[in-house]
Amino acid sequence: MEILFYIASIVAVVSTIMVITRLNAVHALLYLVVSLLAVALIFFIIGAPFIAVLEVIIYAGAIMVLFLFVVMMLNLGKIAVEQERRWLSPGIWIGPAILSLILLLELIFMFAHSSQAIQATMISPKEVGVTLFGPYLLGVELAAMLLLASIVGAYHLSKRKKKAKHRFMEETAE
Amino acid sequence: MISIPMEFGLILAGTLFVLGLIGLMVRRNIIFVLMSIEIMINAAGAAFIFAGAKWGEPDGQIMFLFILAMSAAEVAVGLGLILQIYHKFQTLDGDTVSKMRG
Amino acid sequence: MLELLWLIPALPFAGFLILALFGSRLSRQSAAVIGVGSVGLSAILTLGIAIRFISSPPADHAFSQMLWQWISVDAFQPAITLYLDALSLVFIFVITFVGFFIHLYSSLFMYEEEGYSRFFAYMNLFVGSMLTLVLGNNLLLLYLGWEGVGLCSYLLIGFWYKDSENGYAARKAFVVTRVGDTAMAIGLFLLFTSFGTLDIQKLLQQAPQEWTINSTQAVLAAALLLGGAVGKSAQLPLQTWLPDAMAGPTPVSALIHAATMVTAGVYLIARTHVLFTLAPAVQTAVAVVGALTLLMAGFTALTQRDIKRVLAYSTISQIGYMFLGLGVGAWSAAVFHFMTHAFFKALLFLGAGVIIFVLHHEHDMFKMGGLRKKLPVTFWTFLIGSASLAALPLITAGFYSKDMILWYTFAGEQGNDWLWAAGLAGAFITSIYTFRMVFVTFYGEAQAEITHKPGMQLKVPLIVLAVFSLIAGFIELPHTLGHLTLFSHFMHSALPPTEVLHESVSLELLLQVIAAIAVLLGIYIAYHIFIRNRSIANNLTASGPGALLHRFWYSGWGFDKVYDTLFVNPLVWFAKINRNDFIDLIYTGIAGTSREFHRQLTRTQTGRLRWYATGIVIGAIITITVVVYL
Amino acid sequence: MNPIVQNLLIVFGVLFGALTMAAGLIWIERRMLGLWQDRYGPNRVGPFGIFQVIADMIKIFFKEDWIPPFADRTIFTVAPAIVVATVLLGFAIVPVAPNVFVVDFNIGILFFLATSSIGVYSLVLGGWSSNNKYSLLGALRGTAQMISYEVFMGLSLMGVVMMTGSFSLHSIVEAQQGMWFVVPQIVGFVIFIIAALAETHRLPFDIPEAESELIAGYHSEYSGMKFGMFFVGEYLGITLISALTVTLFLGGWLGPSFLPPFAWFSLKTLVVILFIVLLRAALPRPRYDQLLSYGWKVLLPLSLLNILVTGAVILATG
Repeated sequence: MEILFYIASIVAVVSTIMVITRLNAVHALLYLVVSLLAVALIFFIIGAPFIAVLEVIIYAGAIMVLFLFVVMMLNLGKIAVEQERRWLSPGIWIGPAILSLILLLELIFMFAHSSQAIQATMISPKEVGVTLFGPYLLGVELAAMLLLASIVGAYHLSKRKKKAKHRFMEETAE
Repeated sequence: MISIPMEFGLILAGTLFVLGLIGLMVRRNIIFVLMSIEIMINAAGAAFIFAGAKWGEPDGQIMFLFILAMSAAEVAVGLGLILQIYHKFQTLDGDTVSKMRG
Repeated sequence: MLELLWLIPALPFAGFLILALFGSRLSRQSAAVIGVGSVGLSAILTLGIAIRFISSPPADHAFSQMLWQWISVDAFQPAITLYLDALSLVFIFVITFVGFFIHLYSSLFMYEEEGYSRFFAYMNLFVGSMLTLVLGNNLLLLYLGWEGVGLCSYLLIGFWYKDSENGYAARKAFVVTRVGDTAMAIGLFLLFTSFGTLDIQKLLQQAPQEWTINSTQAVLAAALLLGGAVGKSAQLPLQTWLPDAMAGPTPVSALIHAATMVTAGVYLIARTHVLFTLAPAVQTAVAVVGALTLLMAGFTALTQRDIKRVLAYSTISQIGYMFLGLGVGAWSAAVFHFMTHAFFKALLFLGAGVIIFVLHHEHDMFKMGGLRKKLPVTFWTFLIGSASLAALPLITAGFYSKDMILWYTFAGEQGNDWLWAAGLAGAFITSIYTFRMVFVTFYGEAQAEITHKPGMQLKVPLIVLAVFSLIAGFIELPHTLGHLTLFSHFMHSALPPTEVLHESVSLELLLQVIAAIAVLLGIYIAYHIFIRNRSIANNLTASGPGALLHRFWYSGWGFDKVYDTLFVNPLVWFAKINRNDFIDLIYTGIAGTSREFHRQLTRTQTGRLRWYATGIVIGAIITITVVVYL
Repeated sequence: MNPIVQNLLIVFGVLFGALTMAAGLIWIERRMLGLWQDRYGPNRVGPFGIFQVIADMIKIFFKEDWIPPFADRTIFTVAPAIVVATVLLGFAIVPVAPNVFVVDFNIGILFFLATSSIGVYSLVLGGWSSNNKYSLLGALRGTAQMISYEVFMGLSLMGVVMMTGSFSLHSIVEAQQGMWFVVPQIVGFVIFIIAALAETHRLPFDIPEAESELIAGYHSEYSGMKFGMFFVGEYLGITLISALTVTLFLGGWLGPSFLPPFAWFSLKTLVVILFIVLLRAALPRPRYDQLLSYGWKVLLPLSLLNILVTGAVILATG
């Protein structure tokens, strides 16, 4: 089973690298979905099947589809790819890569001191639910409010004023 | 029964996070920027899961649930913004939306 | 009846509130009814209380009414308490009665003016504040009224605020009196730190027990209170504001700058007479200030052309008499003179107001003339007032009160021949300038046409005040003339009697005759110069030293110039060179530096997400490096 | 028998069964439609046209596998595979009989929801990569429809989960010993059927395809084996939701003992499939906006209410 974990890790990292280097948004999204699926698999392996499934349903199945939906609506095509190519000159990668590498090395160096192993104890959805609606009830309420706010915000943001054309009058309708 | 070194999980999460960070710093297209942010959020959540798994407690998963809710909200609003920006500027170049600077 | 005491100040305050809140919506009639009526009711109430107080005096000849606790901080517990005794009764009587007649007079005088209800609001506020000042039983409440009347004075001097001259005069009055007020405030602090209370009666009881005569503290406290009194009452050296205060409407000059407010200093010294008794040096200073002021103001009044300025300087001069009386310990004489002065000076101002009113705001006496026939009522009442001011013997109130002061100045324990001589000289000059004013205004050739006749509301106050100017003196007659002591006897319940060294009727008669001769001589000189032969005056002022003296007196002994050179110009000069405020340089420096930083930091605000993200990453790297690895 | 061999046997058995069912459905559906619409249907190839399936297979296999030059090649190729793969993954959790199942997850239902949500990609990517405006429109519609109905589908199942106290399909079937969940969970059942039909974009919810408007929508540009995979995927989907309906609401393998559990399961599934085919024959296609507002304004409140009432009843009865 450990080998599965490492394979999934490699898949996740590689596909994430692909995400940030793709020129075509749809391709990048697909790689991101692959990455998320790999991470979901990792979650499953280390004993969080509930979260693994949620990762697939919500992240890969809903959020990413929403992304795809928007990309398709914009329907950018070849021009966008050309533009990306122009923007992504090789030189631009150097600075961020070095900075991120420093950060990563610092992180790894920090983690390197601990040498405890994860014992994959399966945590059932029931346990998660009991804890979620027990000590974390307030957090659930807050998350609900956040979601409500985002629904309202998203609705308001994506509302577009359309021009209603008529032979005699021209007025803006909601 | 499997046994994976704790630091490996954290390093994986850190690597994913840093990759998202690179994307954030490099890309100009706001869709890619949003995607990079998603990668980073997911990586942060993964770190919680690893930590939770380390102690065998469900709390890490709870935190991931909250992160999930937060990221869903963020994506909804973010995509709405992207649509508006595209309609207004006919481009997805994040640098065009710099009117509020200084 | 006495329990209604609180209503006396409350009624004008209520009138003020109504006029201030709804004044713009009221018609002129209702504004006048409220403004005059509130003071009138106060006057009637005062009359009732006065009758009750005199017919059956309360215990200790004083009545105090606590309304509510004002402030309560540890030992500092001043209350809003009204205190009525003989002294304050005289004052509230004068304030409400003279105030009422002046209000009545104003209801017609100000009728054409813009801001009619505003005028009455200010006037009511003034009357309320003045009553608070007089009735307050502790120095803090007194100070509240003190500042209240100062504020009203400022507001009313600048009533025609659209003219910047008036605003300047109002500012000058406010700033100059502020000098005295500051001294007084410091005096109050001193008294409070010494006795732990500001209650006047307690102070007056404790002070003789705890302070010895001529102790530093007593001298200091008395001197500081004197400073306040000097400022408010326009005595040397703070007298310069009062002539300029004539810029206000004439009823204001009559009420505030003649009858009531300017005598607040007299009231303060009389009220705290115990402190001055403890500091004989300061009391002598009071007398000297009074004597000098009355001479200085008298000479100045001789040369003025503006009728109101003549009256203003004469007011300064007459208050000088009151100070003189206070200074020699003739407390009741000073208060007596305050009362008679309030009547005849108000009368004179109102009469002058009528003249100015009918001549279209003409202030220059030498452009009037010949008004005797055209304004008979005004002429006769003005003549009575002038006679009273000049202390025409036997028939006028001014004679009795001034004579009382002069007598005590000469014969009193603290009296002094020199002070008496100054007072006598003052009386002589007073009669000259008073009748100069009368002769120039009412006799001779008419220089201007009158446009309309004064109405009843103008005449009635004149007549009433004229009657008072004549008869008010008969309540106190000297030994030589029947020796009636109604007033001083009444006052002795609040103020100590004056010790007299030379108890001699013949001496008193001699002095009176001298004074009477001086007055009559003065009238004759005025008659000779201003009716028989005007050229004498012109010759006197045309020649070298005469012209110099005239200019010197005309400018009010150059006080304004001195103050300008000593205080105003240096301050203006300093303000000018410090236009950019060198202390501000520090702050503008800080502001400039931060603005520069802001400008630099603004450059980093590119609006580019990538740039921000990079910044965050660099920051995170630095933070982690510092926190974890260092 | 070696457990690994046994597992492999079951895996292949289920795979084989599902695929056979899907292929057979092509024929069954057309015959049944013919029956209900009073016409013949396939009747030339073999007895009752039963070899029509084989004929179609041959046609599909040998047709030219043409990729349009304007299409995005990679994604165009990958898209059809996704639907087949995800649906087949979904079969893994279906317990055919007490001992015959591929795997018994404690998150069984969630796993099914996960696979079906991944299945959306096949449609979306197929439509996008075809680079054809009708395909794109179909894909857009499909996306909106499927992510909307996924929500109610998940919520409608929560009543069942609450009554069982587990996500495991095995436990759910066993919990229906006394009474099938279709009785207490009738609301959930109806919503599930509707949502599942929309999820598999079957008629009457075949809006992403909608021949009359979008000329087959997202798979307009597909032909040959790639089209075949979409085709098979759809029938696999029908089979899967029928099997799940049986498992969740109709007692799964439970039934009187004169037939083995496996037979009961198959029988019930077949009935549900026929019911779905009947729906296709009977109902017209709703308009796109009607479909979405019906979902959000009727089905979502209803499913929430169902959860609320179920929860209340469970609490009350202990």
